[in-house]
Amino acid sequence: MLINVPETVVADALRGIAAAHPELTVDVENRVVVRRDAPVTDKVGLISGGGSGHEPLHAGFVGPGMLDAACPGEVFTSPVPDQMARAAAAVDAGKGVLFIVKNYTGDVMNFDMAMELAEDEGVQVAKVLVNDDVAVTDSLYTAGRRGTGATLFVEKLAGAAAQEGAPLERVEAVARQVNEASRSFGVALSACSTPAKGSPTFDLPAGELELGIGIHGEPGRERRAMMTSREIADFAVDAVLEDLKPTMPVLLLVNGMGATPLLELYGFNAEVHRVLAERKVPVARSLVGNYVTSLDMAGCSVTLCQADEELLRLWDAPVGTPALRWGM
Amino acid sequence: MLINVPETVVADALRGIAAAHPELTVDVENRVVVRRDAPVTDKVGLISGGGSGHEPLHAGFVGPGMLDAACPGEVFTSPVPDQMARAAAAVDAGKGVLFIVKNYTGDVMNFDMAMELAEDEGVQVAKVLVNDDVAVTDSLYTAGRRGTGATLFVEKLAGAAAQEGAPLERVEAVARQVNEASRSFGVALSACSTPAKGSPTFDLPAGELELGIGIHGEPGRERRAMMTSREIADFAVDAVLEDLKPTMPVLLLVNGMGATPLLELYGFNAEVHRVLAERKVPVARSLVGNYVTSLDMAGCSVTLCQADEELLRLWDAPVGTPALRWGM
Amino acid sequence: MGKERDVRDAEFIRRWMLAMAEAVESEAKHLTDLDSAIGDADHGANLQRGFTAVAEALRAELPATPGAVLVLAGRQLISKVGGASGPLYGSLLRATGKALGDAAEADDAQLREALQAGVDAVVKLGGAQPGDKTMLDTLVPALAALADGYPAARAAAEKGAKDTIPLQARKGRASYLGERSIGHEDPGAASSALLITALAEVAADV
Amino acid sequence: MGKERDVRDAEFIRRWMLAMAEAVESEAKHLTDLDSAIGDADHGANLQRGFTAVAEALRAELPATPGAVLVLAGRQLISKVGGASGPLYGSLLRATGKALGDAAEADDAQLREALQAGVDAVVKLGGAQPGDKTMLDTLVPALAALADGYPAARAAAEKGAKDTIPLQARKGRASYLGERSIGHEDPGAASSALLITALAEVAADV
Ligand SMILES: Nc1ncnc2c1ncn2[C@@H]1O[C@H](COP(=O)(O)OP(=O)(O)O)[C@@H](O)[C@H]1O
Ligand SMILES: Nc1ncnc2c1ncn2[C@@H]1O[C@H](COP(=O)(O)OP(=O)(O)O)[C@@H](O)[C@H]1O
Ligand SMILES: [Mg+2]
Ligand SMILES: [Mg+2]
Ligand SMILES: [Mg+2]
Ligand SMILES: [Mg+2]
Repeated sequence: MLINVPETVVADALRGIAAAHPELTVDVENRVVVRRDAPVTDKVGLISGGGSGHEPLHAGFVGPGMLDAACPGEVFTSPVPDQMARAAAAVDAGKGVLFIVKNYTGDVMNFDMAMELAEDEGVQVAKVLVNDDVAVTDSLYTAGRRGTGATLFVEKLAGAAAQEGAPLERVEAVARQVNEASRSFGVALSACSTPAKGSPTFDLPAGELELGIGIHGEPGRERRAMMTSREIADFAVDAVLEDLKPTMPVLLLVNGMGATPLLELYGFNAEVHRVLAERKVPVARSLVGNYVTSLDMAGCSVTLCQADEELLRLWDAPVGTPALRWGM
Repeated sequence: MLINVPETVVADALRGIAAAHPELTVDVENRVVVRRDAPVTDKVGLISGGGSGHEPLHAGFVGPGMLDAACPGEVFTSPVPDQMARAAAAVDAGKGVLFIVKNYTGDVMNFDMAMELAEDEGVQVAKVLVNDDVAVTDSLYTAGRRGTGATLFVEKLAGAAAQEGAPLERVEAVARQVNEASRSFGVALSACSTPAKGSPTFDLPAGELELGIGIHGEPGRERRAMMTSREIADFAVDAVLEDLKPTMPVLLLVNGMGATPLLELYGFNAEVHRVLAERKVPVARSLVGNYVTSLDMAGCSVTLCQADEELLRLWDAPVGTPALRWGM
Repeated sequence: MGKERDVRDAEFIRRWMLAMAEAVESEAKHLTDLDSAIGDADHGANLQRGFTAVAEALRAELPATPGAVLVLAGRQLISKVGGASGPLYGSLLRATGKALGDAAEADDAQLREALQAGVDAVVKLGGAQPGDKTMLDTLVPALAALADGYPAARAAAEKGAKDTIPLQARKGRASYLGERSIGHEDPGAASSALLITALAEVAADV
Repeated sequence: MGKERDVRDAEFIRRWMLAMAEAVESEAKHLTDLDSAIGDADHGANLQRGFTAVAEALRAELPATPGAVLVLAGRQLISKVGGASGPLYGSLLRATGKALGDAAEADDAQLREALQAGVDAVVKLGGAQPGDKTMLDTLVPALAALADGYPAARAAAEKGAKDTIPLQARKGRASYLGERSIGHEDPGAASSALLITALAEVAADV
């Protein structure tokens, strides 16, 4: 691994983010990354966070038109409440803040505690859970669906609404709408290695793959013999479409898990477009790349978001962050 | 691997690029990726190309302010002359075209043949070789230094000059200046696997690394026991500075080879900035990410480019490509 | 050696916390490996970070009462650990501490009652029940056995942790695996056994 | 069977190219493995793509003269292979073909001379010399031995390829490895041995 010692991986990365992106204020000690111009007058503050290891999520999405702050935890470990409370204080311009929380037990509990802390300080806080992963059944027998690729859509679209000056209820409503309109499915061709463990988090023999993986190196729901890009696209898209029955064009995210070459990911994108065309689902916009990753896991995920005209407009709105940038 | 069959990897990727980027015209059969608005009136055309497997290089750099066309070869195999000749015909607006060629025997020969073909068709062609890799001695006993990370700088800066309407000689001069002002050094923490071979191109035991690697899965000049991020930064930066003695601020590219998590790459970026500060080399601009990759190789490279005010101005000029975008 | 009396002071709780910090230190890799099989391979590192902070805080300053020691430890966990285990263990200790109030000492019956309040806080925060393959599968039987003394609690804790192996997880990250979570010991149940063991050892050592 | 006369027509050259295509097909993995050790693991796939195209073209249409067959084969390689081997093998065949002119047949002396022109084209294009650990280390000794007949050329080619093992590469991608290129057979030298072997077999088969 390209690290010093496991203990300093997150702090080292934050120093590197600070060096690379002067437009961000990085509090390395307290682990908060904030737009340099925060708090932005008359704007709802958007805060997200979660375990590290999913980069560019979330710090790479801080900037005009998207997040105001990101709170990175240890690798695959949700951040602590103090981080989000500090971020809330830093970005609140009096219009309140929205917490965008991926639905994991740890994230939910830590953000909830942060909400109490921030509200004690007089900041108005709303919270939206992202839970788009169809590989997990949302039932009494699970912690509920995981938050994965849709986080990007929620952050971008709610971010655009906030940038336009929408009030907290509206920004929250957009975030909720986007989450409800989004579903994902992921596939691993290899496990990832966390710095703390130093070796793959599970054994996946060459020639096999895991279907229905999350973004924390956990194995999926099912192991199978290796499939072609075409077969994987069929499987992943159909898994998503079984849950989401789009009645309008979709935003498409074809996401790499970290170690899949962009060459392969583009090839996979072609197959995803093919199967969507076969299923008569028009693609309004698409994004291909490593956006919501799982360290050095090889694999990919597909996220669809049903988008009405308003969401498409918000998608096209300018965004200026390290990892997503257009119109500025 | 996330592929169908090795034989269709490049064509599949091109179909995926076409689906993802409507602003590009992709000729899948002939393997040429062109700005949709080409030829751009009164603009020198910029064409690059090379083996596939280095994505986003080069197709990801096609767009306003950078390349007019990219010619992807098979994986790690330089393209054939017909591709560049076709690209030249597609982008020439009468002001001539510049071929940006990474210095590999195959690339040089194929581009040279293309030059003859294009000139036969009446297109004025200039050529600039990129050869920035200090791990290879430029001597009678080698094929000369390899072209690696500096390609991004050459394409961006010459692309900005062309976009401003500079004539061919000026665009060529900028490209040449950038190449001469740039040096790189790369390190592998794992080998990569090509689709044709299906397994790692060389054996690199865990706990060892290769110093001085290229971007084609070839082993490096030297194998050593694993080093820390800090030690690798010292080694790589010093290797570059031994060759390049910057007398002005530098552009810095901290580049991932494909499978190194962005989390680790940012941490490495912090170390690179540290050692540059220790060596009293000011960093004017920096870029961190997977830009000039080697499939799923883990590792990184450092590229420095001495930049005068004019080059910095060209760097800051708007660019609108799939992989590099700002100001538009 | 040997138990002289069953009254516990702040120093006793500190010794418990330091013993837990040591146990976590030496078992960190094992906990991470357990979490690697059905979770995300961070449980050992999480608790190590947390209990190292607890130990440091308690070496720097010893609050006057057992309750205050536990509240301080709980706060440290909440603000240093993150993940699921940070808030859960943090709440466990904080609620236990709060239940002890500001008495300078507690007898074992009081401590047991306070621990019950702590476990209730875990249930309330995480919404899990025994049988869901979580730390509760250790804590609940251990507390029930505590009425019979520390060694009994320790034995029940260790059994509780092992008994999670055949269970299918219904809470936390392991629940994503569905049936594939069966056949592995829950990392939080294993670390809870360390916590109860540390308590039993410190109690035996008074 | 056996050699009847030493005059070679278009059909002979086509058979040579088809034999080479077959040899490349069955040796592709081996060539790629050789290239993996000191290059970029594509030599087998490159030549497979190229000679498959050559074979297809020659199955579709047989030009009238041996020279034209080789020019066509060379053009196919140039426009299908890429890499270093595409232009080099392409030029080898094209220059050989051009040297044969538009005679309907060539005798072995003429073919040998033409091949010399082909090898010269490789030297001119790539700037390598024997000893640099390239295809020339096969082609040059093979051509020298060809005066003694096809079997001698084949033996020289096979020896030439193996003799690249102790050499340090000075041209092409393997040169980047410096001393680490020593101890491996050059993939281009190996494929050139296939080319000469195919020629010898076809000649033996006339
Ligand atoms: N809802 C819950 N209630 C009680 N304990 C839980 C719950 N969710 C998870 N746990 C415990 O937390 C442990 C995992 O802790 P840890 O690995 O540190 O956090 P994370 O799951 O966020 O990575 C599990 O093994 C389980 O014992
Ligand atoms: N300058 C040169 N002159 C002659 N032969 C060369 C030269 N450079 C490379 N070669 C030959 O080409 C072979 C490599 O071909 P190939 O792998 O197809 O291309 P690439 O090196 O572009 O990947 C080498 O093994 C060598 O024999
Ligand atoms: Mg975790
Ligand atoms: Mg090659
Ligand atoms: Mg965990
Ligand atoms: Mg090669």
